[in-house]
Formats: sequence, C-alpha cells, structure tokens
Amino acid sequence: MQELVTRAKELLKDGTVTRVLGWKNGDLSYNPEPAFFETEEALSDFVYNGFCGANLSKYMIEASKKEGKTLVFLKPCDSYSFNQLLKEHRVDREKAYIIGVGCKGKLDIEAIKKQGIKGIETIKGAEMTDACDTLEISTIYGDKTVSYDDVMLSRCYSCKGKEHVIFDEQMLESRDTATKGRFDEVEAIEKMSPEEKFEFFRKELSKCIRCNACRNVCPACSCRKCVFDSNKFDSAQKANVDTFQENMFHIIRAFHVAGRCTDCGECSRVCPQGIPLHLFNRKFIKDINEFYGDYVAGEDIDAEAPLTHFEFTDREPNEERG
Amino acid sequence: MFKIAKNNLPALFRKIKEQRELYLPIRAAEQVNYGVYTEDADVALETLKTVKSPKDAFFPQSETLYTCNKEENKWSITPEELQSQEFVVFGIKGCDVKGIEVLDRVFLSEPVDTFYKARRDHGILVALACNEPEDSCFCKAFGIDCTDPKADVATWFVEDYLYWNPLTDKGNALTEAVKELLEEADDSKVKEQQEATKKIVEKLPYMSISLDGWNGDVLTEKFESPLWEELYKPCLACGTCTFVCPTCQCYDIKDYNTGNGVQRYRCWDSCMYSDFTMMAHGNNRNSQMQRFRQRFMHKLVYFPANNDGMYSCVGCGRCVDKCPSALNIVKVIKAFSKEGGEK
Amino acid sequence: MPLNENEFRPKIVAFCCNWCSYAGADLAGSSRLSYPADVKIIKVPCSCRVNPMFILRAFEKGADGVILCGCHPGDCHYSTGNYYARRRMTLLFSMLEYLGIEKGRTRVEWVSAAEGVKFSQTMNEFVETIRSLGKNVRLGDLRCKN
Amino acid sequence: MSHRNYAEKIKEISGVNPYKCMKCGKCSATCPSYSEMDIKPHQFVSYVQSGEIEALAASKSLWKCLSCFACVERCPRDVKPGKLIDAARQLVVRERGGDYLSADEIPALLDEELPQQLLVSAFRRYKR
Amino acid sequence: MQRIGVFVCHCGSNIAATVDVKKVVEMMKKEPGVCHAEDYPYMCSEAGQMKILEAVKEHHLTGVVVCSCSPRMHEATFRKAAERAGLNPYMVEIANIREHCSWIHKDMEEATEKAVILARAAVAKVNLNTPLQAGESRVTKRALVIGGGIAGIQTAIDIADAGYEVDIVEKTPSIGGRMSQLDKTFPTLDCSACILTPKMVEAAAHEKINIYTYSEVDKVTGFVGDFTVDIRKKARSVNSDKCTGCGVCQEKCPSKKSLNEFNRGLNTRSAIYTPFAQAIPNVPVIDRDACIKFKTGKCGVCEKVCQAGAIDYAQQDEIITEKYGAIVVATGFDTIKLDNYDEYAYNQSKDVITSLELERIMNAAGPTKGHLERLSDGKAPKEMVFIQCVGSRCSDNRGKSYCSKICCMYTAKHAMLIRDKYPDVNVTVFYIDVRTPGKNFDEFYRRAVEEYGVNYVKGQVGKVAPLPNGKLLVQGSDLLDNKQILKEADMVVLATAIEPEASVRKIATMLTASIDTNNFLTEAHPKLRPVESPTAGVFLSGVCQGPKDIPETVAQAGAAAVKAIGLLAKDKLTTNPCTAKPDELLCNGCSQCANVCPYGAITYLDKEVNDHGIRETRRIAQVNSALCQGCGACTVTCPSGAMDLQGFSNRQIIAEVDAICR
Repeated sequence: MQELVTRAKELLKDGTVTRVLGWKNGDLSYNPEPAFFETEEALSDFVYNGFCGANLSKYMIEASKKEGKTLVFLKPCDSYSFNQLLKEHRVDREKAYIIGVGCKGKLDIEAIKKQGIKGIETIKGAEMTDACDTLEISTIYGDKTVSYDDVMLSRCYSCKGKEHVIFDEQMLESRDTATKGRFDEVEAIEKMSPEEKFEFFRKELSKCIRCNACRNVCPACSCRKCVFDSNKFDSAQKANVDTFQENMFHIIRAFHVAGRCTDCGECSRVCPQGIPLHLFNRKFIKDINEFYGDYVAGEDIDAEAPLTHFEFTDREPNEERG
Repeated sequence: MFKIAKNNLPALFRKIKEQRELYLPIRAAEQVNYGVYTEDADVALETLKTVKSPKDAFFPQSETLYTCNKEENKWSITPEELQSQEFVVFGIKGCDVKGIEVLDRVFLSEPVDTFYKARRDHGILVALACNEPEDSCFCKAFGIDCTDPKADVATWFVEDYLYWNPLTDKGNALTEAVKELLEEADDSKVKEQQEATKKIVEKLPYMSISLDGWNGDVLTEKFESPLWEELYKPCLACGTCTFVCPTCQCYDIKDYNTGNGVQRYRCWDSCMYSDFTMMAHGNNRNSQMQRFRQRFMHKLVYFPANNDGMYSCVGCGRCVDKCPSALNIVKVIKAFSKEGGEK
Repeated sequence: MPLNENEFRPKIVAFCCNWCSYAGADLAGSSRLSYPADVKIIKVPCSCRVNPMFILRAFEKGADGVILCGCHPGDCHYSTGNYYARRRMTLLFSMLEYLGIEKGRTRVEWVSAAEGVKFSQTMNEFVETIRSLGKNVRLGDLRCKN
Repeated sequence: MSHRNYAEKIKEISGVNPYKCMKCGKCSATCPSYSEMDIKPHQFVSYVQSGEIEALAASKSLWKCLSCFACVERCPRDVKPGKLIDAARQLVVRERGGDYLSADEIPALLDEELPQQLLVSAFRRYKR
Repeated sequence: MQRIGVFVCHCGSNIAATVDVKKVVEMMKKEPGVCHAEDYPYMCSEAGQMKILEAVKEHHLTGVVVCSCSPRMHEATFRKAAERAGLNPYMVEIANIREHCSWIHKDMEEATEKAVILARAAVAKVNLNTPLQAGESRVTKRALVIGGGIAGIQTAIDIADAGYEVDIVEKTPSIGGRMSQLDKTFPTLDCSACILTPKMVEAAAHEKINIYTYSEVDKVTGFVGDFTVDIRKKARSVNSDKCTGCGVCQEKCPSKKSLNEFNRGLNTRSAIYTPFAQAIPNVPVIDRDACIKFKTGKCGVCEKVCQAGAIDYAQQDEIITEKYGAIVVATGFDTIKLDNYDEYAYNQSKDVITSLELERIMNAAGPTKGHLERLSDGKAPKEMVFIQCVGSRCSDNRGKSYCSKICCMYTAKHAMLIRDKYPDVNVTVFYIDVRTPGKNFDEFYRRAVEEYGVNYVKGQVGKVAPLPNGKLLVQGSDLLDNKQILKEADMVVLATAIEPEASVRKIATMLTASIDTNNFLTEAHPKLRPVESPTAGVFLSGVCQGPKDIPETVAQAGAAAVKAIGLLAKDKLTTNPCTAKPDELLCNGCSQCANVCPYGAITYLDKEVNDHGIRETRRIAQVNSALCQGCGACTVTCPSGAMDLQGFSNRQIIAEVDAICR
C-alpha cells in the first residue's frame, strides 16, 4: 500500500494531478471511506486494503468538473465502470489519471459478522501485502480467525477478471478469486417454477426500504435526476407503498442500466437489507449475451451497446427460450 | 419479577397473540426485521440489531391518511381508521426505546399526530436488555443503559430463562394476560448479568465518544464549520441512514391516483434526498453538503435545543453498520472533537 | 356477445403503432372482424415509443394483459423502430418471466396495415389467453383494485 | 340429432370449413372413383354446406371413395372434400355402432397379394 | 386546467346503432376538464364542424375530443375545424369509436362501455395536450421513378411534361418492362410493341427525363421533399456514349448459350446482348457470368469487332447520389414459380407453358419466330388446353389468395388469336369463373366463344400427365355437365398467377413503405388514396400495388404522377410538429438517444444551464425538428426521461393508460 501513497505523493508534487481520489482509514478496523486528498500530508490517512470495496468511478463525474486532474485508484472491475461512464460522456478522460490497482478480492464485513463474530477490535490479514488466506480478528469476546476466501463480497466469487480495461499505470498484483460461474445464481432461479420465482423475489423485495442506496451507488445510475424522483414523468415514487412499487423500481432500474451495467456488484454490496440486487442486472446481462451475443459493458468504448443496436434476425419477444 | 423458560417462549408468543397483535424480530430472507408473529415465523429475538428500527410499529414507512373516491360527480372522503386494538412490540432494545421517546417528542407535542398517538396508546413495549453489545454500539454516550431498558415490561435473557419485569400499568395488564406461563423469580441472576454486560460495554470501541462541545449555544459555530465540506464528500445521498435510524421522523405526504380516486398517504422522507422539502421556488438546501450537515445538525444541535437537551441520536449504531460509504454520526462527532482538541 | 356478470372481463391495453397496427385495427373494424371489447387501443407513433414503464404502469393500474403491436420487422415506417422495440420487449418480457409473472400477460405481435384479419385473430387469442390466466394479481397495485 | 348438428359434426371431425369452397371442381377432375359416385366430390361440399347429410349418408359415394386423398392434396382452397367424405363415413359408422374391423383381425386377413395400400385404406375406412 | 368539449358522432347509424351516443355524452360530462359534451349525426359534415366552432366560442374551450371514426379518416378535418375556431389544431384528439368499437362489437351495452373508456382516454390525453406549431421543410424539385416498365415510363413522362426533372431507374438493360414481352394486347388486339415503343422513345428523348438502365437503388435516406438516393449503375462493360448500337458484337460473340431472359428462357442469347431489338438504350451489356473474357481472360472478340471502341471491360459499378422530392415505385410483377404445382407437369413437359411464354412463342421476335409449335418436337399442335387460375385464388399456401385479374382476358385473347391464325387447332379453356369487368371485356370474351369457337369448360383441371405418345393427358371436370373430362392435348397453357417483382421487398424496406403479406405495396387508403404509400412522398404506380391490366396501369401511372407533381409544385412542406424535445435540465448527455435516431436528428451541444441555481456547462442533446420524424425511439432510450415526444408525451400516454385501466 505504501507504494500507492508514495506514487500519489509524487504525482501531486510534480503537478500531474491536483487531487487524489482513494480510500481513507475509517474509525473501525473495517470501515474505510472514499476520500479526496489534496495534500501530501492528507495522504497519511490513505488506505488500500481488503475492505476498500467501494467503486470510485462514479465520484469521477464530479471530479471531472473540477480544475485539474484527479488521480483515481481503480480496481479491475471499477475500470469497466469508468470506461462505461467515458462512453456516455459523463467523465472526462483528460481530467483523470488512472492507477489501476490490483485486487485480491474484497471483504464483506456482513459476511464476517454472519460467522458469529462481533465486538471486533482489530482485523489482521486484510492488507494488500498479506497472503490473504486467513483473517485474524480480535474481538472483545475473544480472538477469532476466518478464512479470507469465506468472507468476500459475493461479487468476488464470480470476478470478471484481473485486467484493467483503462489505466495510465498499474500497481499491485491481483489474485484470482472466481470460484463460481457468473450466471449460476440466475440459472438456478430460471429453473424454478413461476410460483417459486415469484415467491423468491417477493421475499427478497419485500425487504426493500427504498433507501435508494443501490441506485445512488450505481455508476450506471448516474442520471442527474432519476425518473423515480422526477415528477415530469409522472413516475415519482418515494416509498414502496405497495408491493408493485417494490417490483417496479427494481425492474425499471435494471432496465435502465441494461447493456450499461458493468456488473460491479456495488448494488448488492450496499443494500442494507442484503437483497441480491445483482440478480436483476445479471439476468439482463445473461439474456443479452444469449440473445445478442456476448457483450461486456465498459470493456470496449466503441462497441455497439445492445439496446441501441439491433440485428434483423433478432429473436421475437414471445419466442420460447431454447 | 417473573421468569419463563426460553423453550417455552413460543407458548408465550401464542398466548400474547390470542388477544393482541405481536411484533417481534423475525428473520426473512436472511435479514431480521420487526414483523407480525405467526406460527411459522422464524423468530430471532437474539438479534442485537434489526435492520430497521422498531419505529415502524408506531410510525410506519408508509401509511394511508385518507382516501377520496369519485362516484359520478361527487367526491367522498374516507379517513383511515386509527389504531384501536392493543398490540405488543416484543424484544425492543434500550436504544430503540429511547428512540421512541424521541419520536414522542415530535408526534405527541402539539399539534398531536393522531395516527401516531393512537398507536402509542395501544402499543405495549416489551423491552429486552442487551447481553452482548457490538462494536458499532454507542448508546452509553447518550446516557442509555442497555442492560436496564425502561418500557412497559423489561426483560432479560439469563441462561435458559427470560426474566420479565412489568414496569407500567400496561405492562401489568399484559403480565396478567400471560401469567399462567410465568413463574415468580428473584432478580439476583439479572443483576449479575447486568454487571457482566456493563463490563463489556466499557470495552466497546466507541466508548470514548463524548458529546462535549455539542451542548450549549454552538449552533453558529458548528453550522459554519469548514469540516462539513470535507465530511460530506463520500456521501451518496441515499436514505439508508435515515431509514434505519430509530429517531429520524421526517415524512412526505403524497397522493396516489387509484383510478377512481386518490389515496393520500405519508411516507418516510430523507433529508439526504435532493428533493427533500422541495418547494415551488426550489430547495432550501441545494447542495449535498448542506443536506448532510442538516442531518447531523438536527440530531445533535437543533433537536436538543428544542427538546430540553435531548439528542435525537440514541447510539444504536445502525448507520455505522449500514452506510454504503462508511460515513456515520460517530465519524462526525469524532471529527469535531478532534478539531476541538487541536484548538 | 354479452357476457354474464360473473364472467371475468379482463382489462387489456393494446399499444398500436400508427402506421401499421393501428391501421390494421382500422381494417379489422371496417371488415367487421370482431374481437372482445376488453381490448382498448392506445395509438403510439411507433412500437419503439413504448416505454417499459408504460407497460408496467398498465399492470399497476389494473390491466390484466398488455400487447404491443407494430409493423413487421423490416416494414417500420421509421425503418428501425420496431427492431429496438423488439429488443426492449424481449428483455422486459424475459425479466417479467424471471420474476414469476405469468408469461402470457405480455405479448408483441407484428401486424401490418393490411392484416385486419391477423389483428382480430391476435386480439381474440390474446383475450383468450388472459381469460385463462385470470386476474392479474402478481403485478398490480392493490390500491387500484377496489 | 338434427340435420344442422350433423353438418356441424362433420365440420368438427374433418376440421374443414366447407364455405371456403369456390366450386372450381378440381377435386372431381381427377377423382379415380368419379364415375362410380352418385354424389361427386365437389357436390359433397355443397351437401355439407346445405346440411343435406341424410342424402350423403345414404349415398354410394361414401363407400366408393378410395381415400386416395388426391382431392385433399390438390384443393386450392383447403376445403379437402376427401376429409368431408371421411368424416361423413365416420358419422355413419358411429351411428351403426361397433367396428367392422379390429386390429387383431387383420393378421388373419393378410394375403401376400393384397396391396398394403388397400389394407391401410380399409382400415382407415372401417376402424373408427 | 383545460376546458374540453367532447363531440360524439353518430356516423349515421354506423356508430349510433351499436353505441348509445347519448350515454357517452352524459358520461363525458363527468370527466375532469370536460365542460361541454354533445352528439351529432355527422360530425365531419360542415354542420358538424360548425358545432365545434360554436362550442369553442360559447364555452371558451381549450381542447376538443371528437368521438368518431378513425383519426386516419378525419383527424385532419377536425384539426382544421379547431383551427378555424381559433384553437391550436393539436389540441384535438380523436376517440376511435367506429373502427375500434361500433363496427366490431354487437352488444350495445358492451360497445357503449368501451366507447366511454376510449373517449375517457382521449379526454385524459387532451388534458395534457399543448399547442404545437408545425415547422417547414424544403422540397427538392426532382422525382425518382423506380422501374422502367409502362407504369414507370408513363409516370415519368407525365411528371416531366409538368416541367419537373425525373430520373428512371431500371434494373434490366432496357426500359420497356413486361409490356415489351407481350405480343398483342386485349381487348383491341393491337400489337404491344407498336404502342409501347413510341412511349419508350418519348421517355428517352424527353429533355426532363434521365434514364438509368441496368441500375438499382442502393440506399434511400431522408424524407418527403428531401430524399437522398444512392443509385448503383451496374457496370455495363460497354461505353454508352461511344456505342452506335450496330449489333456486330452480339453477332460475333462466341458465347451464345445463356438463357434469354427476355424470351423467358425459351431460347438462348449471346453473352453481350441487348434484350430485344427495340431496346432503349440500344446499348448492349456484357453478362459477366457468361462472358469468356471475364471467365478466362481470353477472347475479347467484341472489343476487336467494335469499330466505335465502346467495349470497356474495366468498367466498374458507379454510385450516383441524387436528391429527390418524390419517389414513385413502379416495380411491376413476375409470374409465380410453379414448383409447388406438380399436377400440371410444368417442370416435366416442355409443352406445358405459361401464358407469358406463349406470348413469346406467338411473337415474331420470339424463340419460334412467331410460329405456334410444340417446344418439345416443333410440331404444330392440334389440340390446345388452357388452364385458368393456376396459383391464383388459392388459400392453401401453394399459390396466391388473390385473383390475378388479367388472366381471364389474356386467355381469351390467346384462344382467339390461335383460332384465328390456326383454325384447325381445337382450343379448350378450363375456367372456374370468367371475370370480365372492363370496357368491352365481356364482349371480347363472348367473341372468343361465339365467333371463334373456343370451347370453355367450367371446371378445374386436376392433373396433366405426359403420355408416352408425346401428348398430354388432361384430366378435368365439367361441373355443368357433371362429368369428368379426359383430353389428350398437344400443348397446355397455364394462366399463371402474377406476384410483385421480388426486388420490391428490398425497395419497400429502404423507403420504409409498408408492404402486405403478398408483397404488394400498401396504399395509404384503399379507396381514397390508392396511389399513395402511407410513407409521405412515396407513390405507387402499376402492379406493385396490386394486379392490373395495361389501361389500369397507365391510368394509375398518371394518377401517381399527378400526386408527385402536386408535391413537387410546393416550395415548402409543413413538417410534423410531433417531434422529440429534450428537457435540458434532465439530459445526461449520454448519447444513447443519438445512437438510436434513424434520422441523425440528434446532436450534442456544450451549453451553460442554470439548474435550480447551479450554473454549469453541460453536454446536452439537441433535436433538429426538420429531421426528426417523431418515432420516439430516443424517448425510451433516455433513462432519465429527459427526451420526450411532443404530441405523444410520456405523461399523455400514461394518462391514457390510467384512463383505460381505471
């Protein structure tokens, strides 16, 4: 991690960048927050470890409006989001200096707590320099250990890969973390009967409190004003007063990001109710791949996006899958 | 004081349910929230923090106020009925009990919110003391003793028993109704447990949090602090903190077109939202910094100023756990005390 | 045919593009090719004008089935509109199916201005499907049901 | 059953809409049993149209049709008189009750010289 | 809030017989925004329109809903009426309670209920209507005619005579089309070439007409008044400017085995060829698939014998881009393939021919020099059978469901000509019906029977079987005598169904003109606008719209020309005001809308905005309303709802949905 700080300081010093966008130490051992650093001194708070799951690319929309370049640290999956934003003219490439940082899989504190671990004081083993096999956790209820691979964010188990699709330079090594097929969960649902599917999503979505965390964290949901906040469309919705609105919000949100969602998994990470929101986006990704050929949003800035493109021979909407 | 064996709790729940609707922590799709007790519900009383606070029971996320219907050219208005049946909220923690006190300040002071009042009048709070507080807890900073919650009934889990102590008339009435399942007990075991828990509380990472510097005439000083400009930056402007908070009480009133009429309802709103208190001329606060500042100024300065020094934060730590950007009120408090210390 | 009171009378919204399907519906009318009155047509300039939000909106407000009719692929008045509509609806319908919403409640059919017969047949079939599926309970707002 | 109902029944069994007929006569043109028939294939259609089923049922044609289906193949209007004849035949057979031929009887009837087609045709005609 | 007037039309009894119009009026009075409702027997009549005018004045209406026939019928009428009353024409909406309601429902209660709902939806929409202003666009004063048959030639001459430039694009090497293949024409029996050739010459010589033969339309963009068309001039391999049309190259060409398309493949032609003697232009083309020079690189005979030095093997396809205000489609027809009709033995016997083949055989320039003879053995036939309705009027997927319209007459013509020239030949015509609606048509057919002794048999032929003796066994039925007919014939002529030229599909797609299931181009209205395509600026001439004989084709060609002239005569067109419009404060500048716009109407601009006090420069979508055709593809692509469509706004459509689902 220190090399990141050193490099950031160099770039600040030589005037390449005016500010640094990274992560800052939290007040607990597991809650670093996204932060802008404008001075070399401020960088003493800089951190990059297993808990730095937040995707910083969306912050680059605001950073692009500022004077001077911003040094941004992007993990491999974050770089897709940045590229997609670039494709949609939401970020300015000229205003960004991108260091593609390696990633060894990001940790999910909820998953750690689910293991019955509480009263956490310190966590060792989450640093990028560590082997990333075991986390040693000391708590007020005694010391615990947990395997790194058991407590990652669910997205890391179906990681898209270690490559950065856009960067100015790369630092730190990445690690393979994928153990599951990306569409395993989607396929499992597809196999259910309509009743089971309905039941499954009803159960998950009835937890939704419409806090909008999924939307606001999503790099694809970068509208200046969301249709669900806008009275212009007659579609404003502030709460899930009815089960319909729970469905509506998530269907339309997924539809609006279909073909643009890079599957960064932030929606599922931030949901306070643990709703596997990525299941919506992945369903669309899977359908798009199946129906219109493989497409990875954010991979190629010049590729034709599936929903703003077509083929004469596309399948019919009523057609049976097969 | 009474007690009941843990394994007999289902009988207790069933007994309560005979006469009163029962709300308690229920696990559904891997998350624990307050919900209505049914025979097949997965009760999770041992959960320290439900995702949402129990404020829903008195101040639901959305509720209909009245319905207008159009028949021919005539409109009819049907007000929503007020709560008229007693109900029990079981397992509520000390911090959340305090949270309801905060809501009382808002909704029971003039003009009284009749919907809220009806629910408060008919709701019986059965509190449950904490045994194993967690790293994000900081209720002590607000003078809350999580081992001794004050509600209609206070309860404790000690070994294989739930200890039961009615504290109010409503609590006594509920105790009467379930008396056949309870047995008399002394409070020695409870006292032991309380002492043990208090020791744990002392070890929690947020124990040192102090609200010094927030009381008194600090409004202008805090409001104008340059710290806000830094603190708000990672904020995504979502409503997670507000919606999991046991004391956030802002709501919006909206109309829903049902086709043949209009249903007027209110729903939680969040001061973090860009359209919060949007008016014809625009917004009061049009930057996220202002909105961010508003939330914490309200909790720590404005509310106490109007409510005899009572903060509208109870240290439950839900925002600490749930903020997508790892922001929270503790970080705010700490940032200011650091600044104060450096002065 | 007058239906008796207890019979389920579905609410069906048909979005028809102005150039082909709306004209096809007109032709069905002028050819006196009947289909159930449950179908109500909304004219849109092109099938690509139909936002998934409109379809969900219809269900929200109590529709039991929604059908989108446009020009045949290749015949779009705007050259390409129905191709976009086809992709959008393919994905939307797939998502609704994924959520456990009955498959027959949504449909896309290409009906040309000359296909009055097809229009009427399609509507008859669609109404039949919706009748057999019964009331839409999975995707509606309860507040609109009374 | 009234005449109307018989006609409906025939339409149901055959799945044919006789009103599609444009009276071109192509069915009769190549019918191999034409000369044997009292009611010609194209007339069959109008009999069904007008509901004169009794006359049909009593006709020789019913039993002269070879079920070669040339008319079914060639009918330009999808009216397929052969299917109508077949349906009428079924109706009559059903009225009589009982089958003339059951599958088990066939092996005994088999004759080396017998064309397979005849057997199939007979079976199609008598076993319903 | 709008002040809406609702006008319910009885349409005589068309609506009123099934819809309780009084009830609709009463129900509409209760709708929000409605302050006046009335019914009237014929809203479209002058008196009906006056009702609107009066009500607008009396009730100070701001919006109008007319419950009547389809908006495709009278929307324009009522918009004009509203305009006369001082309203913006776009404040009018039509509830289609005739085609979509009264005409398809029988039960009065049900139909009335539906009419109320449709009216309600229209009221809900008008409540959100805003006045719209039509813009203007330029008209390019030049027409394109696709197809150089008699239809295309006539249209081109008529347009050119009115003083406008016309280009004809013909895919074969010469103009002339099907008519040039015919021998004689009914009902006057005059020689086809004699009446067509002067027309061809006239077109070629006309100073306003420019002919592109051996050329195809490659690409069409733009819209009414302003089409841009790419024309591919296929490489002819002969320089048209140098060629004198002497014909020596064709004589000397050693490759003579290509099927002669002009003679329907009944004989062969050279690799370098003009399709027929009167071809215009009289410039040959080299069929590169057959030419030895192109296949092997050796030969070059034509180049050597051409004294004008016109042969140019290196010639390439050339793309010519031209702008047009109007486009006329005159792509014509072909006969259907008979592969599905084994029973007529067309593929088995050379002596079973189509009528169009008979035309070539009868023609002096044809494969038999005009002698009637069997193609199998060259013998003169004694017994001839004509079969009508081959592939026409078939609903069994093998043929066409429609009547090809021309066959009855040309069959009578053929029968008559044969009996006239070869009195010893017996002619039998099998028919289902003889259809002769036309001036002097039935008389013509009767003459064939009465004066020329043609044997007409009512009944279809079921099978034609080649016999070992070289004859053809025709099995038919005689429905009138109720007997089967077995006839040994020497030749059988099939009146084969016609279908639109195969290339029309591609052309229709390029023009975005709609096409029916049989590939005939759809007219804007079957009765009132028969020569216009629903696509503005595209007109239909000849058989591409439906089966026609020559006089009808010529008449339609003239009508199409008049429509095109009417368009070209205008200096400016008013454009559809229902165009897309972005809300600048909601626009993300993401470019998705521009990606789906088929007209390139969306561009982006860096623009300073004031978003509730926040001033910043943003990338914002701009719509060129002259280019936007109002399809709405952009509106759905836009996630924030910034892009909306005027006249079909999100809120308007949602209001209609709500009103219907209520």
